[in-house]
Amino acid sequence: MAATAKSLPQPRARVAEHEDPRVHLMHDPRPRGEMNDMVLESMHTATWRYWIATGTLTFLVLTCFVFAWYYLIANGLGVAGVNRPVYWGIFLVNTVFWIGISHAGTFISAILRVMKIEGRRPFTRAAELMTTFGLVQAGASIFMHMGRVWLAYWLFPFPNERGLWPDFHSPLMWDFLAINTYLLCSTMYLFLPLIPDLAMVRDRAKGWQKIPYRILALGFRGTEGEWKNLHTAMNIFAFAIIPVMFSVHTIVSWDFAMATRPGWSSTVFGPYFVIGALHSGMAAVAIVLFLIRSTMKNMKYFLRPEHFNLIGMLMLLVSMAWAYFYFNDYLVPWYGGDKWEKILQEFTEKGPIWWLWYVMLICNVAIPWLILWRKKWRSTPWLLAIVGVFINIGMWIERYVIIPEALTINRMPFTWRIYIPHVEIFLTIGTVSLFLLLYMLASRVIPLIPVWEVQEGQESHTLRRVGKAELSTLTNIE
Amino acid sequence: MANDLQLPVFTNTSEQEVSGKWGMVIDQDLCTGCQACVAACSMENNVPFVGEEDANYGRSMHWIRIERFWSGTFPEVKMTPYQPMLCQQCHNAPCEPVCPVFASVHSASEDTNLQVYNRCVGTRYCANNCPYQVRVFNWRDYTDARARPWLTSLQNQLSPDVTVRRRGVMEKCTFCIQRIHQAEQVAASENRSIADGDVTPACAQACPADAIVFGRIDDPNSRVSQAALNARGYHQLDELRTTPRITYLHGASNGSNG
Amino acid sequence: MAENITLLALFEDIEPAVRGIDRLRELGVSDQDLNVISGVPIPGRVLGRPGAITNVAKIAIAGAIFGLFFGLALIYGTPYLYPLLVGGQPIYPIPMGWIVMFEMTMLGLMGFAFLGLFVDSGFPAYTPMNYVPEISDGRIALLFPCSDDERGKFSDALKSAGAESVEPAEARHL
Amino acid sequence: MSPEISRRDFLKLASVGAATTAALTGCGPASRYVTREPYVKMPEYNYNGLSTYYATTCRECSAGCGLVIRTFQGRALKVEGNRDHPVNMGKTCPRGQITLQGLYNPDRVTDPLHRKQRGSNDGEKMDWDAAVQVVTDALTHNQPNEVAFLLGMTPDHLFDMVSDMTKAMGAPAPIRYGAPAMFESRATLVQAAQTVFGQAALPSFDIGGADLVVSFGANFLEPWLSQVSQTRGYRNLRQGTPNHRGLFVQFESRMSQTASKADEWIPNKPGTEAVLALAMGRIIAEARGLPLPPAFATADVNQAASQADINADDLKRLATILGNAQRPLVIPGGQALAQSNGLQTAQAILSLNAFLGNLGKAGGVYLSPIAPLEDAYHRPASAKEMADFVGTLKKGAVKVLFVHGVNPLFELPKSLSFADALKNVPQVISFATFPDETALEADYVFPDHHGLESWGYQKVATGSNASVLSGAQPVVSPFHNTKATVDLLLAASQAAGGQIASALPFKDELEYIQSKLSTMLSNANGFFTAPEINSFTAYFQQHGGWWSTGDDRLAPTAADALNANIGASVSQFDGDGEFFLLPFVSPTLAEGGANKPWLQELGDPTTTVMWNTWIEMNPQKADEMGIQDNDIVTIVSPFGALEAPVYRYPAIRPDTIAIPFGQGHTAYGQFAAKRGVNPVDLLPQKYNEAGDLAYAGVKVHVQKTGRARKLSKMEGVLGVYGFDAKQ
Repeated sequence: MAATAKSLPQPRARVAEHEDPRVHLMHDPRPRGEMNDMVLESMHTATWRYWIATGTLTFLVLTCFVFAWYYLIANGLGVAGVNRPVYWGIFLVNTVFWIGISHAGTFISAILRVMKIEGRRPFTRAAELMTTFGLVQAGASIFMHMGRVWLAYWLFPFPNERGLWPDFHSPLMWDFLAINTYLLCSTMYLFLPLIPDLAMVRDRAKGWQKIPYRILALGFRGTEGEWKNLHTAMNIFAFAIIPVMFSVHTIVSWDFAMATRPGWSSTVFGPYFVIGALHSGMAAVAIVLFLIRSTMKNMKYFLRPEHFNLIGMLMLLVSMAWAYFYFNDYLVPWYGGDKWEKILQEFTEKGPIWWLWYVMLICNVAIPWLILWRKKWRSTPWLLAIVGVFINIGMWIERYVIIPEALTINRMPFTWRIYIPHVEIFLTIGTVSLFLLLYMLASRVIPLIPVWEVQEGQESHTLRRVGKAELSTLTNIE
Repeated sequence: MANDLQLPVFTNTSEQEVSGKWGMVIDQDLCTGCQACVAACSMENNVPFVGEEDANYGRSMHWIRIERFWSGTFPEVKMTPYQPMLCQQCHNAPCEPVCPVFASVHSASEDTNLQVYNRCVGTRYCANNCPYQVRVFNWRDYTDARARPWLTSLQNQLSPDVTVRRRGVMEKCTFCIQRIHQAEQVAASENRSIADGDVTPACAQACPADAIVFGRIDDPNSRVSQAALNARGYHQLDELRTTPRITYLHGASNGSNG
Repeated sequence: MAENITLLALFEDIEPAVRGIDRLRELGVSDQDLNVISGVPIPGRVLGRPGAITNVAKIAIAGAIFGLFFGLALIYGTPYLYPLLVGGQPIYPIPMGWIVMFEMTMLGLMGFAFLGLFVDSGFPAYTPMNYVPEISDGRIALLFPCSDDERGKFSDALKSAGAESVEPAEARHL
Repeated sequence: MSPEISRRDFLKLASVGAATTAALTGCGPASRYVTREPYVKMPEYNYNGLSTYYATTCRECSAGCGLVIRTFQGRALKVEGNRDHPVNMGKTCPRGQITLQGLYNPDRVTDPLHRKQRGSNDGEKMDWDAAVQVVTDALTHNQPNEVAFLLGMTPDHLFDMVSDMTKAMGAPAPIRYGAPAMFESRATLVQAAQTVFGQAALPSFDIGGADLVVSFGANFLEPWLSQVSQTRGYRNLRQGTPNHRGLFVQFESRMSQTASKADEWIPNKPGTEAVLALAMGRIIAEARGLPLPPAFATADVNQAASQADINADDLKRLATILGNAQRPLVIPGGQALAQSNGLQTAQAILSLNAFLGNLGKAGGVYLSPIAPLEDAYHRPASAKEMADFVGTLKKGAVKVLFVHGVNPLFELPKSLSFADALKNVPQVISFATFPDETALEADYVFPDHHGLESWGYQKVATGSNASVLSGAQPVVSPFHNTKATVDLLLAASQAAGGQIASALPFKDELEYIQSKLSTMLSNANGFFTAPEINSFTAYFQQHGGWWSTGDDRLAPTAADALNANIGASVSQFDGDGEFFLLPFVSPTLAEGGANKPWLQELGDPTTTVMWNTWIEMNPQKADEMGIQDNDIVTIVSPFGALEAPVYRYPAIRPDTIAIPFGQGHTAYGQFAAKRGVNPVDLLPQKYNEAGDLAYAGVKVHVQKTGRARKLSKMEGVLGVYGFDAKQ
């Protein structure tokens, strides 16, 4: 039979170099020694800008963290803004916020490692550092919040002269256990992949600087057995720390969800808080990576726009998930029409500080959705960092809406009062400064790039020519 | 010591309501809002005063407060009956399980709600979780005479039966537990069980309108049990099933034009 | 009889190293005696060697079990020592027991995995060891024992396989 | 007691009665016998670890409530009501509870002072011998008519003693005054009883026995006459008779704490109570088809309703209810009497009671029992009499003025300018326990003990069916170098010699009190009798007083109450402001509570304001004037002006503003000084026929200042007034 030939639609012509292979796999490998030197150089070079920044942060930490906290302890919580009914103030806001920040580190490192997302390799360390440093701030904020912080050790389950053990009925105890577990494990998880890099630095360090690295490198040489053990341990951590990470923020949310309070007693709080944590955490990663890339030497080789693109996609995804959960948390009380829930929603939307609620939605949803949908913008580090700043502001406000604002409304209207923070503001600045300061110091003490992982990745990737295209292939040598 | 494994079972709250020991009935129709109970409570329990600013910021230490609301506008305005609000001594107390250090525990012997000051580390979770908002926190050293020299002479009045609370601990109404224990000791020394009327908390003792009745609710003939049978009786926030030990008697909302 | 020494052969890349390993096998160096040190992990099958065995996983499992029982002791043991009633809740609560047990299990698992790494790799080891810094520059080192008089034979073989240098390894402080 | 009888024997006597009231022991650590010692040497009446309870009488106001003070190792710890006491029957008001903070007040006058310059805080301490000498000289070096005593409403034994003394030396009788008496308009009540019933006595209203109470401005649940007993009456009104809840209607232009408990609150225009009462009488008379009594003849119902700015139907309805009630009771008081026509109002209301036929019946009007040691009720000085007294001071006729228990600089209307009067008095001697404004202007301050450190008795004016002499005794030894004023005066009069010495042959205060009590030995009506004075005193102190067992209230006779035509009309107001000014006594502070921090921190029952003075203003009116909560406004009356923050009070007439009395001290200790304002600065010099001040008889202007000051409130305004309310 006669087939009628029909002219097929021609594809629109496209410029060839846009078809380049996935660059974040770094198909321009450099010799290991060269990469080592680049990383070491980035550690050794401290410009005057660096010293000014470090000095400022140190000053802020001394005043807004150390002194402010001393002032708080010396005079009691009366110098803070907490009152009845807002017994929990910005301290708890900061706690939840920093725990959230700390999540992205593990998330990126562990989940991407488990899923063998190759793009993760250059920035896992920076992210893992965020976990540890963020948890430090979270712990500090909890202790600031306590009325008699000098007795905080009573929360530890240890045999004592009072014959009294902590009460595991209390969500705070679950929280305490979970956060401690998370802090210990994520710190170990940060240390494991660091060992070979420390060994690398050890081999190059001169004079007294050699000593700490000798000690920290534990005599790592790189024998097959050592590598094998390291890999096994890292795999165990990568798989085990993910459920712990989810449990931590779920339990943090239970601190609120277990309470008999309007706005808190909600079953969706667990996943909602986890997503919220990732939301702010991802954004924080973007900010940190931008800072590292733009301030430290040679980092443009390791951290590339494509990495930001990857993170940008995750941010968009998480932002959408957050919106979904928030809507859940909003719709159910609204539909249920419980008296107190309705009053609370009216308070957040029309109360004396109504604007917070709208700022939160704009920062958390509108801005990311407007910017992150486009690859070109996602791949622009500074733009991504700015979006990250907005998201973090939005997420901080979200916690503020959940804690001090929701606490204003209870079932005894005679006690409703607004919360006006005082010394908390300085302590918030203090925690942020300490967080950044720790990064500044770490960036000069340990390699922020896991060189051996990068090299491992480079070795496991080759460019294969398929027809006319050069495609990247992953040879899984692990 | 032997413990029966208390596995979670569905508990019938009505059972617990009668199983309580101490209870109170507050008649809002009689309460004239005169604050005598507040004064008596503060004098009996070494409750400190906090000064104008802190009091206005919701930091006053009243263990019992008298609430009132308005409805309507002039001239059809009404004031809701005065409502003394104090610790309801719930059986299923929401404040208790949330404390990480057992500072807020349930008294097995008195079935009241204890606050152990020297255990408290000040997480303030209990206060958040109290639906009645009757827990007060020592935001500052309100009892420290070094910081507040005027207290040196005022503190001659402190009762030795009641702990003086320091900064950073939570506190609340105790049903005047010191009086309960004293009465129990007296009764024990006379080989008898506590009779109705042996114990009167400071608030009930002072109330000029006698709007507060206190006693054994496990004794159906006691004055408080009888008063609790009143048709006007209700529990605050009963929907939460905290099984409070205080029964309120509705008062007529009063105001202009009936 | 000449005394035994340890030779350290440095290779630029994986391929020559694999050739070197084969030569050594031909020369009768058993896999047990041979030791490969590298700056990046190289799986055994790449080098054509039996994969190294590790006990980290076993130790971690043991830790998990320990953690589980520790959690059980916390949630159901400590109330037995000092039973206190709170909020009409049972003294031995089942649901919240899961939380404590989970956290403690995970802590045990990971904590012991970390310790297992130390135990199994003999960390920390600050004694002098056979090593050259070039390894962390991506070189691959073969460590094997041989008698002094056979040294020339081994070095020639490895050189032909593409070794950069074959030197007697001297133990040094890392 | 006399020293022959030892304390141990004394306790034997005391223990006789101890069976009746187990809690009470005998008389307290009598200040003169017991010195404060380390507790290794414990007084034998005191056991380590055990509390001792002493009965005494509250001195926070003149109602004379019986207290039982729990003392522990020489310190007073807790105030409890005396269960046997017929006035309060074991109950107390907040001021009674917090009287301990007066005892332990850090600002007490600790030593006798000689003030070189009036008004200056510093004075040099003297010893008591010098103090006695000063008083002696003051008594002897001046003509008797140049000596004046100004005493407070408590304690009565001091008043009696001073009366005897002045009589002996031929000096004018002591003047007695207290702001409460002014705000209660006692003179008006007594005068009205005189005109309507023909007996000058303080009416007593049996609230508890009534089944319908209509109160015209009487704040009987607040510091008014006898708060605790009246509150007990309110309880009985509601629940005294089983299955029958008595009703209660309040006519008042502002919803006071009392009105907030009323079933109906009728916000009538101030000064129209008289016409309303008469109109109600007329309605009832017409409803009953009785011949219209002349008293109500002139009343016009609709006009009255329109004058009072209330609904005529409401008036008729309430009058009908009143007419049909079985035990109706109408009470005058508060702002209703504080008008230029206050006396007519009182008369109209008393005659309305007479018309309702409840005189001397349960739930009706009685005359308060005459207290022991009294021939009749002697009311404190009315504001008019005080004005005259101030006039004599101004003329310089008085060379030495003794002041005790009253603080005229704070309690008298500023327009009387008592301060200027003091300038014309060469020597002012104050016996103040606390450094109040008057003590600050005195040349000498010879501090009296605090009430809980003192002997004494109080003649109960009203509040109980029985005739009561409430006994006071020291429950602790004095904490400071103070001296009982009676002792001081007795010592001085002995030193003065002559007439006074022979008239007062007493060694000390207790001997004087016993000399008074001895006249009651023969009285068989008491709930205890005693063969001789010492045991009588013991019982007296153990039980906290003496009272008769019967009902001593007098049934008033309405001879021609209804035939007199009460020319009642709407009252006249000073000033041309748009607001009626309604000062009222702060329910928590009353006149003397401002120096007790816990009283300051008690929320006002209706507004929940603490620690300050507020101005109550109708919210709608405030909106018209653009006034927010906490906005400071200036109130200008023809007699003065003051500034205070506004509380937008939902339950007050738009044409009225109210302001509490009790704050605004310039001295009186750290907790009271420079806190709030004092409404007496605004009060007019205008009296009703009975001589009481028409303190509610002025109209004022209100101006915004643009400034604001946060009022300290117990309530959270967000919950009570909505999210847009200012915190």
